[in-house]
Amino acid sequence: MSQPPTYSEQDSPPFEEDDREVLGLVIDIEGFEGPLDLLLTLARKQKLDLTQIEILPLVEQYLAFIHQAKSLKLDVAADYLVMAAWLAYLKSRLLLPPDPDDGEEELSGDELAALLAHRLKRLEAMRKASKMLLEQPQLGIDVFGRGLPEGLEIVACEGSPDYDTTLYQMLKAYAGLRQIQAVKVVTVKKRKVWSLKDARKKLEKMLQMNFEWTTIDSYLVAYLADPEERRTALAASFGASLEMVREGHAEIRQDGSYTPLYLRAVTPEKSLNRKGDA
Amino acid sequence: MRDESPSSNVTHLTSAERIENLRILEAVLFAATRPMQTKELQTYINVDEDVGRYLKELEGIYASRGINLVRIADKWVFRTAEDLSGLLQRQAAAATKLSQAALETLVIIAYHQPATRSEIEEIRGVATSKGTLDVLMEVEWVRMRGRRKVPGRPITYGTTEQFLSHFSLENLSDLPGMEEFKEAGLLEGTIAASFSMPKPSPSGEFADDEEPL
Amino acid sequence: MRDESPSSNVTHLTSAERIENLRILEAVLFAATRPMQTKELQTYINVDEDVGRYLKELEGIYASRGINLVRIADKWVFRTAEDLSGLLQRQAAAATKLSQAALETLVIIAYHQPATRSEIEEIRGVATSKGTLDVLMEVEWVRMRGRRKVPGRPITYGTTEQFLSHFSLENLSDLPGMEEFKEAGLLEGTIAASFSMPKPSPSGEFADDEEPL
Repeated sequence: MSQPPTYSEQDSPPFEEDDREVLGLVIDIEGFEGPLDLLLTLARKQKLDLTQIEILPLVEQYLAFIHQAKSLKLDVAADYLVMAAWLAYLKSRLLLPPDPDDGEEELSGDELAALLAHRLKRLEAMRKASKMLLEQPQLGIDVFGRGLPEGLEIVACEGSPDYDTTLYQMLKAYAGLRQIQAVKVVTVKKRKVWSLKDARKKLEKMLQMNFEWTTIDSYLVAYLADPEERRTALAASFGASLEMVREGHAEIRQDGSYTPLYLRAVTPEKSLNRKGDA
Repeated sequence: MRDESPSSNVTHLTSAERIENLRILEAVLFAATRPMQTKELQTYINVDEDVGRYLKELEGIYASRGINLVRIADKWVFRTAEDLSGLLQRQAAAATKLSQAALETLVIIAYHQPATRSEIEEIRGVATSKGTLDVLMEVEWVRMRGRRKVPGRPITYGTTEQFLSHFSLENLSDLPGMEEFKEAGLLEGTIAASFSMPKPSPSGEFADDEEPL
Repeated sequence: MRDESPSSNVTHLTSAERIENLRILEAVLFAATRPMQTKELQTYINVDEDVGRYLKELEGIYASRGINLVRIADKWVFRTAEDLSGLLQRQAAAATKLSQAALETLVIIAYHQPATRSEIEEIRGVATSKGTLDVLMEVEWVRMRGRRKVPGRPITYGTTEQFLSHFSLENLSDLPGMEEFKEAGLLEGTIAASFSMPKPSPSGEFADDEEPL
């Protein structure tokens, strides 16, 4: 059980009717209608008879799947990660002995697993229902009404006509009218943003040969006047300065919380010494 | 039960295939959206079979029924039996669709009531013809509520009880709100912060700036 | 000539009047542009006669034919026989192409109605994307039914008569697999044993915890 399941195309049982590639090289989160759908597909792979699903192996498979997707640096949508976190929690509940201190309201691991199994079966049932519904004879495809109905001759009587307008038609008309006012195209003004690289370039230039402790603010004084630029300049420079310190090109000092940060260049000899020390 | 019922026009056909051919032609003629040529109908059954004979047989089967299979210039079509045409006439209220203009006017009145004609026009962006409001008042979905307390004292319109019951609404406040429009996909895109949907004022009372007719 | 031709399905009726009633109903149903209510059909024949019995009889007469009389939500309509489907299929009669998400949403609404949006999402495990419900309402298969009597009074969705008509269902209990799913407890909620989702209730009535919009 501790061994994460491995997958290959050879040993995967054939899908009932689902030709989506689950694992193997193609990992396509896009192909799934959400995490529950992915779980269901994995469960189907495990067993066609969903009444017999084993939750723990299924949890392992899901976690392995997400892990693999992440290691391939694919963007995994947040809801898949939320499900992964929940499954990890479920797994711990299933593996650890029940805590006697747990309140009565707290569901046991087995109960949680049963709920998950129920949700999967229910989704599966609706999938099955979708297929069965499409097999029903459909009007205009399988069965037809009278092609040329003569219509019943209606002699309009006194009084108002009978309008068969629906609520939806009315709401749709309203939305159509007001949509124009409702929707605004928002253009976000491009903000001035210093990248770490920009900041480092500027900082390096200014720091050159400056071996005295000087506050970061004074290095950046030319840029801090503009309130729009101030924040990004400070943030990026701070990041860049840490990087330079790490590489041994600069030293940084702060005397206490919220006090100014001081920065100075490291002399070449010092730098060499430091390297020797290390 | 179905098989027991003797259907003499069909039973003299010996083979199941012949019955099937009659069924097919019956269905094709029924579903056709125009009168069908004999040769077109032939394509629905086996080439070796004479479609003409089957059509003659169907003609016979339906001759005494409420609908007849008739032939017009070598085209076949089902028609209501002529002698019944008088009986099919009914006095009934014609079911029709509201015009788009009436639909828009109605829903603006519903949400923005009390609404004056110029307010309706402002939202629709076009002038409201007199007929539009008349139609809505004739079906008794819209009524004159009162007058707005502004120069000219324009008439304010609102919806009626009949309006609520036609759309199975208990109260005006049950009309879907902005969130529900979005939820149902009726409003799409980024909704401007300034956008709002009004809360309809109940039709029993007068709004602050409204007075009786 | 018409009276001479033997038509056994009708001839076992003793009175000419009964035959006439069948002919009238047949003609009305053929000519109608939409499914007809039993009570509407009653208006075409003598008030003393039970239109239901005649309709049952017509249903029997046509059961083995190429066209059948079918009942959908207590309305009657002639349709081509289901088994002829393959022979009649028109060139891809523009089957309303629904996305997988829309189809699933439709099915969940059909089997669980009245269903709120959050209930649909709970079952599918994903948020309903914009346009899904809108598409279903646009084709008139889904409608806003009412509101659930819980905090926030969410809108409940249900299917329409057009939905039944399109899928040749007489009523909701004819949905395929309905009994099986119900017995397996798959149409209930998961939150806790005490929390159960409402059973599908006929779209005309309101569930206990539902009220008009």
